[in-house]
Amino acid sequence: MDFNFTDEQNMVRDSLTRLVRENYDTETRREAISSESGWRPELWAQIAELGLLGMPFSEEDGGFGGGAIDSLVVMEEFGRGLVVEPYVPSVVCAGGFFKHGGTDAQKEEHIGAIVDGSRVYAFAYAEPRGRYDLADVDTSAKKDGDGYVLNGHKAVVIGAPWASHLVVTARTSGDRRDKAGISVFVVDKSADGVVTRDYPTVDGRRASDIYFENVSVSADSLIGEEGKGLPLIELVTDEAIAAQCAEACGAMKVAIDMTVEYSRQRKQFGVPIGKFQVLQHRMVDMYTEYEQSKSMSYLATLKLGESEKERKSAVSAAKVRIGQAAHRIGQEAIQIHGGMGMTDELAIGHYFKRLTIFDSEFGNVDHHMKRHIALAAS
Amino acid sequence: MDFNFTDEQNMVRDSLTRLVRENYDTETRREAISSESGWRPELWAQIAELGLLGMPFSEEDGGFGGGAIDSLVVMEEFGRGLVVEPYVPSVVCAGGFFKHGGTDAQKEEHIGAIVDGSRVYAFAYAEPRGRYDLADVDTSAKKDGDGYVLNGHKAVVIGAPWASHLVVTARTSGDRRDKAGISVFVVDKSADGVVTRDYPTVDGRRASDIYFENVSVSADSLIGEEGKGLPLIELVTDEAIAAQCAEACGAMKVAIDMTVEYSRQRKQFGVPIGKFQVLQHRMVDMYTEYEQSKSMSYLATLKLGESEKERKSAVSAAKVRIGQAAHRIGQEAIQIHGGMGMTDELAIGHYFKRLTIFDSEFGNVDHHMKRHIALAAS
Amino acid sequence: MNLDFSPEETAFREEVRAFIAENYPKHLTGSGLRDDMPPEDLVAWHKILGEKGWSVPAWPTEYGGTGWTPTQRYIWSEENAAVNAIMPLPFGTSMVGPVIYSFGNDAQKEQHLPGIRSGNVWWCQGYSEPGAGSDLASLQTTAVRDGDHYVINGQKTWTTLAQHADWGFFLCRTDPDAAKPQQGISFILIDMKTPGIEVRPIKLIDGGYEVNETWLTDVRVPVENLIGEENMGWTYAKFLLAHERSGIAGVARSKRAVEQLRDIARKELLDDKPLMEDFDFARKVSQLDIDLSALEITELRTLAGEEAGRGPGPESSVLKIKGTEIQQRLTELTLEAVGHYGTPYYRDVPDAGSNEYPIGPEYAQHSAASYFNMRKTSIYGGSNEIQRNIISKMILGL
Amino acid sequence: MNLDFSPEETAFREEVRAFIAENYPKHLTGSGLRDDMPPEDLVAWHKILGEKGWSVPAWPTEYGGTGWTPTQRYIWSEENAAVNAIMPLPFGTSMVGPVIYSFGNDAQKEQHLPGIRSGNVWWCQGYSEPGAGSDLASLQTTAVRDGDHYVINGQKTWTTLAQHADWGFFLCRTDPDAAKPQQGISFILIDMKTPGIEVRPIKLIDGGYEVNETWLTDVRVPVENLIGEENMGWTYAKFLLAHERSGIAGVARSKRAVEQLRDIARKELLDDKPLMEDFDFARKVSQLDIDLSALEITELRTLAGEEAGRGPGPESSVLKIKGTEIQQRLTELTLEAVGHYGTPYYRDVPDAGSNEYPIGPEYAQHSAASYFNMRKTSIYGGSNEIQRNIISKMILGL
Repeated sequence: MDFNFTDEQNMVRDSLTRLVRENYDTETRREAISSESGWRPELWAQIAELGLLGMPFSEEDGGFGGGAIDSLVVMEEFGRGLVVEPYVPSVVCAGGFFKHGGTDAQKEEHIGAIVDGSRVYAFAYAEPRGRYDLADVDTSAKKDGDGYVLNGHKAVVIGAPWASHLVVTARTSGDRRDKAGISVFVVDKSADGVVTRDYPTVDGRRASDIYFENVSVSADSLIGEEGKGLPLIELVTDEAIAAQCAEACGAMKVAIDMTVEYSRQRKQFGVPIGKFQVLQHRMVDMYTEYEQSKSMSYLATLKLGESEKERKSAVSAAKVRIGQAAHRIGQEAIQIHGGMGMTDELAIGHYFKRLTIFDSEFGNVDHHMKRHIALAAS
Repeated sequence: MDFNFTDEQNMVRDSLTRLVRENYDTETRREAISSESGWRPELWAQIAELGLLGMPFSEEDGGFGGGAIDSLVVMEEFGRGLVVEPYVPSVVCAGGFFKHGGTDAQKEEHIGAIVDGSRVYAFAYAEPRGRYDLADVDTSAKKDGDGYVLNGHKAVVIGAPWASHLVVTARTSGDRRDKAGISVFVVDKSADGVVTRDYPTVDGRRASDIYFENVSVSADSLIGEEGKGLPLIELVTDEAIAAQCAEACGAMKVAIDMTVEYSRQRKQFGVPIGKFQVLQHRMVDMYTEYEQSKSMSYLATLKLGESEKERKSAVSAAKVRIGQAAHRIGQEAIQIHGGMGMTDELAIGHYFKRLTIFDSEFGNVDHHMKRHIALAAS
Repeated sequence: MNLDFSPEETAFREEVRAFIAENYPKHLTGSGLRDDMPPEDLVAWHKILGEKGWSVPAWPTEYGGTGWTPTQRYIWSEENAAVNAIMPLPFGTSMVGPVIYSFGNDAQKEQHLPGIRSGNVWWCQGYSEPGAGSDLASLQTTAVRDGDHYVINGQKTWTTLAQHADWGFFLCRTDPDAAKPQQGISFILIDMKTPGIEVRPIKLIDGGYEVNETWLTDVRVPVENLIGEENMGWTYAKFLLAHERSGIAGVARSKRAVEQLRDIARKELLDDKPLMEDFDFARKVSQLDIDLSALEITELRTLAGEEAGRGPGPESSVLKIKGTEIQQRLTELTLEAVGHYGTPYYRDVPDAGSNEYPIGPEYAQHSAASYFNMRKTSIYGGSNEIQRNIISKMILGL
Repeated sequence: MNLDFSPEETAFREEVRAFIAENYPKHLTGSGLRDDMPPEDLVAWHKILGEKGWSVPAWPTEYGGTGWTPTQRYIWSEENAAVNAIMPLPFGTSMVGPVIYSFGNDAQKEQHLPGIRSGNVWWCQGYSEPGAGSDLASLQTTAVRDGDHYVINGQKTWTTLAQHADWGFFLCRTDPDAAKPQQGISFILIDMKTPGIEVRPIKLIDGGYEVNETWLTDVRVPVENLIGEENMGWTYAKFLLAHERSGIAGVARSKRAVEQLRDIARKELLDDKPLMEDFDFARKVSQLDIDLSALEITELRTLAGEEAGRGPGPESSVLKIKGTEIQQRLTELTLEAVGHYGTPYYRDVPDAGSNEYPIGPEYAQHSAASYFNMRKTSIYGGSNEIQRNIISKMILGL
């Protein structure tokens, strides 16, 4: 058993801490997310230069030989700064598909572009009717000569406005909710028939609803085997969840620190509100929730390489526990900040909003509780 | 809208308050429940003499023309004193069956005996496999000449050791869990083949497991129509639940008062623990839970006479809400009492135990939540 | 004991229901109040009610009240909630109005009450200050007597919808040397057009601008605008706060919101079946439903106490706590129900209303904003922590 | 970062598992500790371990410790939990033992440590007093020097299993005039057979008698029984309390209890299907399972910190809070699972064990008693409120 990070991981964390401190204070972030593009490509380039986008890829794939624990380190720090840049969509999701399912040619083309930051990818999986069911895929990919033609509507694709390429789940056979018959494609966003509707999200990121209207893709756009995409999708999604759990932990920690600090400064009836025992115990409960969350974030990441059942069970357990903690910590942080917590001016509200939306990404508490129960009974 | 009690109801409450105060202090109760019989028949006679056992029956049935609200008044006071005497089994349950389903002859024989206290009844409905499903009846009643022969096992029949007569649910046709085919019988406990296994309960009452081994009963033991007993059973059970909700409210109120009082007396670190804000807010939450419970107890009782759907929905809502409050208030009362709360010596532990067992009588929180959901969807 | 309405009460319900159906502005039906509406929409119903004589039901009849019983007022609020009506804003009708008719002089009553009743004069509240929070009495804004005027300097915050206000009522410190912070405060009415007043909007976490900071710099106010006695403002302020708390349970509106939530959950799918049929979700809705029943009966019991002459005491703190918890839980569940489509920030969607593809179902559009916005309810009007302190002291005697 | 055990650790696990399988008393397997057991059963395993040299793993090796790493000790506790083993009682091995080897003199070490290791001497704890509760330092029991003896008078309470004890360790006030309550306290060992000691059992709400009141009347104790310096007892007491808290998470035992709960829920029926298939119930069990995973990793993280030389600090308060909450929730769910058969009071069933019909399934028999009994866990060992105060002060700096 070992809960220590390697020296290299600690170095990465240190450089990220610096990067976030220098580029992600509340005011700078506010400006960046309310700019027209909503992000900072130059910061992404800087992150790429630091080698951070190559961490979780093997050296032969063009990365730096790390893995999920490296992504955990990155995302904890991203969470601390509420960094909006698309590490999860591009590196963890798209990168994960190529890493686990890509051909050598795909790896060479795409992982290289991910690692050097020259291309940004987004992962288009959710659909309006499917809620959190990864197998509920109505978007179709019909065989057409050597290639495929895509039609369908993908909902709330995080980071899509910044992406040049999309990884898309689509049905090549079977009925809408069949587990079999799902395939994964990489699609150039500038292809004919890709219609995007871009918008900001309540937690400061950007997303798109994407319509595929007879989009032709070549045969080599298929990632993995035709019709057998679901296990790959589940694996990559679990990796994305583990990364976002780490992100949530980073955000929670800062939210708690801010709340404790605010309670030390803010006086009511002549004393700092942090002296009121009721608020003390509630902040202790926030801290305890965080400590449990951090443990679950580690567990999820450390189990990613285990058997499918162990992996899914640990990831769902983490998503449940951290989803619950994220809600509670976010709500309590606002309450203890009082009226000031309600203002856009203070950073705490932005942490609250990010922690709120965390729950609905890749399946909420109820969804993962159901998966956990089903696995326990299996 | 009117939330006032009648003058008569207020008089009843006053006389009960006196009765409980005089006969139910902690020491006297402890002695009574640990005596061989575990109750005080002489107290029951006194209660009968005050006319309290006739409250919910119409004058023509031999009662005093009251109804469920009168039972609410009685049971609130019983709850305050943790009175173990069998008002619910004998008056509300057995009495309810005769009132709603009895023939004139049955009413005359049985309601009279209930009202004057000369006979005590118990209600044998639960079975080891059926949990809280009133239609899950394995006990059989086979037609035999003019009468019936009963066979089966009833679980945890509250008050049975004190009863001379039992009201028993049994299946006259159909399969074990059919809604149709259930009948209700009144059985003399001294009949051949009635085997009882008596024991105390953790909340200070007495109960029996009862085995019916070829028990012959006459045709006029049938209450209501053969095979159509379930709606009657549901009605009477709902009335019993409403009465026990009132009892729980009485017990909660005393538990809260005791806790508040204890927190005023008990000093730690030189100050009464009631001065610690954390405990103050937790006692406020106990109080709030109680106020919500009291409202639900009123609602359940006031809806007993409405349509089946309204009645069931209100009763289940009350049982859910009060079950939740009973757990929380009981647990918090012990916690705030600290080590002393763990001792048999202080009354608070007995309130905690009664409030614990309340939940499992006539269906726990989950059972009634399911019924509430099903009704909302119907 | 019974839950029945009397025939008179039932007839009254029919009367108000018909009046609302006929008169409530059609284009506002069901929309509820939002900070980004045209201000005239926010007072439209108020003005109609003013003409009918129903804008201030709870006032004494001599000042324009309707003389309704508490039960009738309850029915009135239920019927308005059914169409999610935008009721008269409380700052005039429930806050300063009662202070003026209780403690104001005849000239003040004559000057101000008609405008409050009719909805022609928009009022705002100048109570809170930055840094004061729940500790209202620590306020710093000063009013210094200078001849026939007070000269007022200071900063107020959380002044709701002050961007549209004609008049405001302010608590100002007139005696800085008073022994206790509660002493030396005066209650002053200020014309918001007076030079030296600057209203700056505060952006909230939902993206809206419903509250403001209000800066007062050498604002000269005639001494006639003082309510009651100088330095006695705290008395009037407490009177006002007690008024503010009544009706805060919001039962009728929450009942309507539960129905809306059920509607949404019937449209949303989980495993291809309506979300409302998912046991997890149904359980949460039923729990809310049950909690709301408990709150409703608790409010009716309080109401019955009022009819019997027992004024709403500290029990109203229970209504505030449970009422706001339910309101918050409702928005939380609604956000949960809409799934992915709680994520877009609809306020800033470019080209909204154009012919482009829509983003998600219409009912999803306010879900996140409402959830964020409703966090305020456990903070304002005396935070829920303060309410617990009140119950602890006043009811439990701790 | 990884969760793997090293080959050495895996081998160690196999060794202890085999030892337990071979040596743990057969008639006690799975039963766990109950207050109504014969006392010899309660120390049976302790005596076996004493002979093996494994009764005090955490002690320094010079005093008989095993020199195991924290991870090995964790494995040891997991393997014992798997058979629900009755471990050596903590009063000797985890409480007074460490105090004696840390602060006692050589004579005291020689006299007492062997009996603690072997399990031949039964110890009890004389810390708490009536009325003291979490405010331990307010103790009133006095020890007055009289020649070569202390004369001790006072009353202790919650002395667990003192009815069987040979020796006790007591906190007594030796300087009533000290400036602070924490000063002037001494730590004294007392032979429980000394005249003047009376042990009176306390009946608890579950009907059991695991704790006692202990009255001391003119009890004469040789001064040699003083540990360390006179009036310095509080220092040793705090040292002891820190030791008491480790292991309090009880993860291994709770994991076993979750499996037992699942077993019960597979046998109990709801709608004729195993209760475990009921979604409501399954959800509660899964939540417990998840909470327990979180606690386990948190404990392992603390353990890893210990191995790296960072002693268990205030983080152990988190383990205590979450550990006891889970233990309590487990008994609550077990009681819920057994339905009606949680109601009988099995301790007082007449003719239990006779040929009469049984009352309910065997697994139901301790369900209510366990639920009632486990309420103590959030009260003792520093109540969970005190633990929150500690975290607030020591970790959050409030």
